[in-house]
Amino acid sequence: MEKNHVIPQKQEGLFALGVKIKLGDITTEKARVIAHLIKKYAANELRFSLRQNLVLRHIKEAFLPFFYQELTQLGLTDLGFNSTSDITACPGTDTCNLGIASSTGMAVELERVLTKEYPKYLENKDLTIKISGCMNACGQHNMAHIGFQGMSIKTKEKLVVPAVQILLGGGVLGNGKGRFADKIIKLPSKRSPQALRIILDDFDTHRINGESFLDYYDKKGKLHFYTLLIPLSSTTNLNEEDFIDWGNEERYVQAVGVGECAGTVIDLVTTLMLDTEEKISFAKTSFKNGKYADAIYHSYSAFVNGAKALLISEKKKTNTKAEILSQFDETFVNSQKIHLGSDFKSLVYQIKSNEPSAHFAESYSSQAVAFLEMIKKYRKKELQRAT
Amino acid sequence: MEKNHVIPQKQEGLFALGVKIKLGDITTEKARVIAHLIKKYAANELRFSLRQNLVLRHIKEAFLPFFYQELTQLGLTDLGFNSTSDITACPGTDTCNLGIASSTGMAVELERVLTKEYPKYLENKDLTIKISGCMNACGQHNMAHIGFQGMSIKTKEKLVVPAVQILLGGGVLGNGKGRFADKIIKLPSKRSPQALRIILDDFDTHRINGESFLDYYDKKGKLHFYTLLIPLSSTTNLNEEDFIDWGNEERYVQAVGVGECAGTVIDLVTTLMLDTEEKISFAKTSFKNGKYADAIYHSYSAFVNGAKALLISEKKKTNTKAEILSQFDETFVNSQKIHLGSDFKSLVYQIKSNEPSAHFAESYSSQAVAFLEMIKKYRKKELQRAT
Amino acid sequence: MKSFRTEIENPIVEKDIIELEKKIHLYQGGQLDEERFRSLRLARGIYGQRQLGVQMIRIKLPYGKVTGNQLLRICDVADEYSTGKLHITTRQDIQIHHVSLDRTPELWAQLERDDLTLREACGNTVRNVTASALAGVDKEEPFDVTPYADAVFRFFLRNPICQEMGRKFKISFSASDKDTALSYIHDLGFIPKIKEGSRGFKVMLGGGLGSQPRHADVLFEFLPCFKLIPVIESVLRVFDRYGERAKRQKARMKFLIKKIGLDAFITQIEQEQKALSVQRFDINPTPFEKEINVNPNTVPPHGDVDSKKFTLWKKIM
Amino acid sequence: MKSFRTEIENPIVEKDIIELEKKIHLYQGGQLDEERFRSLRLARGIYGQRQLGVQMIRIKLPYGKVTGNQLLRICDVADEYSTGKLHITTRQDIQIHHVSLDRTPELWAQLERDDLTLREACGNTVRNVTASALAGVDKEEPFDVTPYADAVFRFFLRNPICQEMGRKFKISFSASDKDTALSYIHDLGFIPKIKEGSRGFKVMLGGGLGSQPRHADVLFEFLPCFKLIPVIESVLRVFDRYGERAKRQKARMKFLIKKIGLDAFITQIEQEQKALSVQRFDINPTPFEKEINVNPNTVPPHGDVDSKKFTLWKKIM
Repeated sequence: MEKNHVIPQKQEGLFALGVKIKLGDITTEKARVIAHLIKKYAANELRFSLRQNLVLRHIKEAFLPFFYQELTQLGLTDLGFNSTSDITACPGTDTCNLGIASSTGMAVELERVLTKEYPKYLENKDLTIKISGCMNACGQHNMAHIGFQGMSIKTKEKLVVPAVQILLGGGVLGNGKGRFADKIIKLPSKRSPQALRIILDDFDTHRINGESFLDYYDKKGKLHFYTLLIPLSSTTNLNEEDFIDWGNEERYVQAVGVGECAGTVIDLVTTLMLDTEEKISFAKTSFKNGKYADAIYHSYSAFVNGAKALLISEKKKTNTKAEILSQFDETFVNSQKIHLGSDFKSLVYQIKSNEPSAHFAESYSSQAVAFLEMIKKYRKKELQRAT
Repeated sequence: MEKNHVIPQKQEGLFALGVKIKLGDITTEKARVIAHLIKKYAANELRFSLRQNLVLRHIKEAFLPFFYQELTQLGLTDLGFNSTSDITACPGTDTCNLGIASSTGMAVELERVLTKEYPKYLENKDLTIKISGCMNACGQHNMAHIGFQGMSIKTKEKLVVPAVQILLGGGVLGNGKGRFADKIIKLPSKRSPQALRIILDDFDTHRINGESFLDYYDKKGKLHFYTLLIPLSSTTNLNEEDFIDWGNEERYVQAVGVGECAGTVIDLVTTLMLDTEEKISFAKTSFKNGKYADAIYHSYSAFVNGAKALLISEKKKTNTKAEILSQFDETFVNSQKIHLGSDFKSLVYQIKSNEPSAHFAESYSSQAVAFLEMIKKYRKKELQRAT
Repeated sequence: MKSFRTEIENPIVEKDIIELEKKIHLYQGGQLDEERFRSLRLARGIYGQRQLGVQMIRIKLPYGKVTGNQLLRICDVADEYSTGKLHITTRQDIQIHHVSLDRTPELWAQLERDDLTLREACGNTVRNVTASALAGVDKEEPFDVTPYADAVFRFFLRNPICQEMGRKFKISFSASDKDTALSYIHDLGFIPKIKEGSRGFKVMLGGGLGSQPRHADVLFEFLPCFKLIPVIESVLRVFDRYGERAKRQKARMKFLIKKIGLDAFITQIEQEQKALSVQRFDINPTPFEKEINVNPNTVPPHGDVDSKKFTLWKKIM
Repeated sequence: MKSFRTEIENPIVEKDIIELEKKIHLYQGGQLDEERFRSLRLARGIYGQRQLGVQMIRIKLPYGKVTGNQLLRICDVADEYSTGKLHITTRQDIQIHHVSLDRTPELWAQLERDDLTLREACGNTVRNVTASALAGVDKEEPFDVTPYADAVFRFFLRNPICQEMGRKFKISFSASDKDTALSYIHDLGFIPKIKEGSRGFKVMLGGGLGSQPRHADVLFEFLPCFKLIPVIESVLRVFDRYGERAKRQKARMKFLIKKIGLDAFITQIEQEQKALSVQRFDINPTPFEKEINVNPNTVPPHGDVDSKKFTLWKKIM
């Protein structure tokens, strides 16, 4: 019955509305608009669904265009309610102590792949994808047709990579019956989109007269899918990307109770840029108070943090302040991507060859301001090119 | 110079006072008394020492008896300031995220052994004992003459036991020189008192004309001490005690980032006794409100919690409520330690054979009250016998 | 601890909130064992978060239902105490993050003013009672399960038999045989049936996901409605008594059934009959079947709609 | 966030405390990255604790000294915000536990009223400057190191060169050659010396305990007092620039010296001369040498003393 977003009710002439909420996250701003809508036009009631979505009810047919208009303004009329692209994922490493690898980051990526490359799965209600950040299965990965479980693997050189266990063959059969998914193979988690493509392509090409995924899976057997995915599982050909978990910038660290564990997804590059601005304002205040050595040091930190921001967005190593200076020259100045009029290292190391005089403090801080403007422009250009 | 607790100052006629604070923990109540004392009689100043003690200063000789009297009332004139019995220990599993095994619990035990069996070490300022709860050495274990580092070992049967690494041969030599202790051997941590006895007995018996511990250690060499302690290191003859860390009641669980990790030392038995009392008061309230089934269930929980409290203090297994009932009969009723007039199981299981009437609710709760009195008396008798 | 004025009419709820404030104060005074404080706050929906020093709060919404005012109240609380973002869980609760422990009593008091609770959203208690999102409007449903889910939620909230169990306990109601509420992975899953004209449920027992998933067994093909609450009470009493409490990984009811077997478990349930607080519990669905007042009739003005997209979105077979 | 009235005279301190309150508010609103909030609060003595939802607070006491009023203030704060227990650390700080994150600004403001700080007690900053507990009264000391430890503490508190270093930095002053302040396990350890009648220090560099302990090297056999602060500043600048920042286990200065060698490290220090904020810094010990006023002369009445125990306790060789 639930063909798409509008579901006819047993009460003649009334309809229920399915509203897809990505990862179950909705801002209070949008939720308030919906609250007023249901108070006036939908019998003052809505139900949160077991797929982390919204279901409105008791809506007269004449009101459907109005609701569609209102929901579209909230950006809530994406297709795919309860479809394959409506991926269930637990908060994982975002806010849960037990999260080993990011489930929300992976869910966003898989949904992008489905929407761009497999649009017909936006209407497929029979095949579900679910992701959990650890084995406790709050993301229900082991009852999905295609399930992903966050974990980590150690390479031969003892390096830790965010990984995922792929599971297949779970699902609800109805009237109290259901299946649990089988564990198929472990892969570096950055290869999960490729794994999904292989599974869907194989199913779409070899499926006969519309057989269900579960029938196809039982017919082909576990080994068939294991062999399909084996090429992705080797950890000898990892690249830099594989060491960074979905939705993160910095290298993956499995935070296992190491004192205070890390783990939010706030964009580090933007934070560093803000930090650079803050250092420049500190330099100005110190200068005003006649503390020239302090002012110079703040400008020095501004140079270093600004350079670190750009280097991180290029996934470069930034282990020490000294290394940041040479890496910046290597990555941006020698390659003519950014023109400073001199190399970055000598620009910054003026601090070593000048006494902390008012004169030097002033020129050093204006150079820092100019540098910040330059990297802001560079970053804006980069972001436009990328999206 | 620092022979004992009273140290003559370079200022003629004035003395500094060393006050030993066990594990560096002092209540605000005692600290306030000391604050008023120094304001009036000790130049309004004291210094916390690098051995987690107090050092008062600028005290005239005539005031020494007065200070001794005041400090004794605070229980702060135990001998051993800066001696071997003045053991340095980090908070370890009490409040630190990184603590693997309890350092404070072990320090209290080793100090008890020294005070009772090796009193002369209360005046020995040359040999130091230090304990850390993990390898980060906040307890400075690897610069002690005798050091202990908390860790855990897995037995063949994959069971985890709180363990300790013994280190020997560290110490301060003066004028910027010092030594780091060598790792000698790993033992279940409940055997550290025995290890200390073996080391001290060996040193006391074989030491020639007052040679220092470090000279004795260098002369004998690491292997000598390894062979001395080998018998304690086997994990095939562990007893129930070895699975419970110092200062704890429940079996040791190495809390490695398992969601919210555990770790306080508040006495579980007393908490359970308080809990039993609380359940009995809940039963009374429910009865007054005519909720007889609720009242019965609260009395039922009082029986179970009370029994659990006694079983824990006897280190018995309490995995399920049902098991608690049979264990209590086995441990206390069949052995005639406690007389109930019937076995505990049938007393408690009246809940199964009675409808939730007012009559039954009343008799069941008065039996629970009587049971609580009985176990309180039993526990009091036990505690008197133990201390 | 700043004590706030609670304008909560319901004395039981008020007592709950003031007790939470007292226990937080004791805990911060080091006089309350972490273990006990943890079970107390978990039973009041306060869960530790990965980021240190802040908490996740789970708001319990029986069968996922909110009215307009309740949703507005949740938004106010999320803006005031949290990050202005609501997270919908796979069991129809709302979670908000980064909440300060000290302010949780205040937060709870505000939610209660619109009859919203944090009580037993987490911890070893009966968690949210879920139901298919189309319950009450589903063309294929024999009857609306909402009144029955509501009665179960109210009967076991604060019920002493399920406040300190060995582990959490999950109950679901599916609207139809399509079983969208996933009865086969619940401790107790109910599917509505009509037999000789009277209402009842197919009862699934002892299912669960986690690292060792277990398919639920069929306890009853048809259980009449007045038996619903008594059977749930007897299952809870058995689980509370025989469930594992030390080894957390073995503490869910599915492990108990695996250990003693389904038959032995059923015998235990039968032996609980006498002790039950009620032998039958009649649930009256009529308050939930009142006229649906969809006022007003006139559609408010709205911009013109992209017809191609609208049809695709609307696409009713 | 309840904002409290801060009666702090010192505007810099007041700004610090209000900024902490702002950052806590941002963090609880999910607008501040956990990593950055962590380094901010660590630099203000607020450390995560094993028990969830509560913090450990470290109060920084330079060379371990407190006056009567300061100790009374610490006790008031420990009763009001913590468990009424003080923990003395092996680096002469006081730690209190189970503190609520929200109340840390208030707590700090109260401490500052008796000139006590939480500033840079934890985090990648210059930690407490320690000194032997007998400094100033030790028969064997060449001179009292207290004024020098105090000057170092004040000069580097809030100094921009050591607010965001790669790792913590520990400085100690021993009273005499007995080296009870353990200079050989400090980043910089000072031992007082007199040479041709003028005061100076033996300087130990790059020591440390932890899982890979390192014995400090001798940087100077004798460094005149007016050079103390400039040398420390140059060492901090070199550590801040070349110290490892990603791999925490390799970030202490001892690893940097192991990597580039002592000579290269010394060359770097020399190259910093020009950039230093001061070329010489004269420290005036006289304010610390005022008359010791031990009033009154009359001993207050007290119970009679158990002479045997008293003598044992008193036993002066």
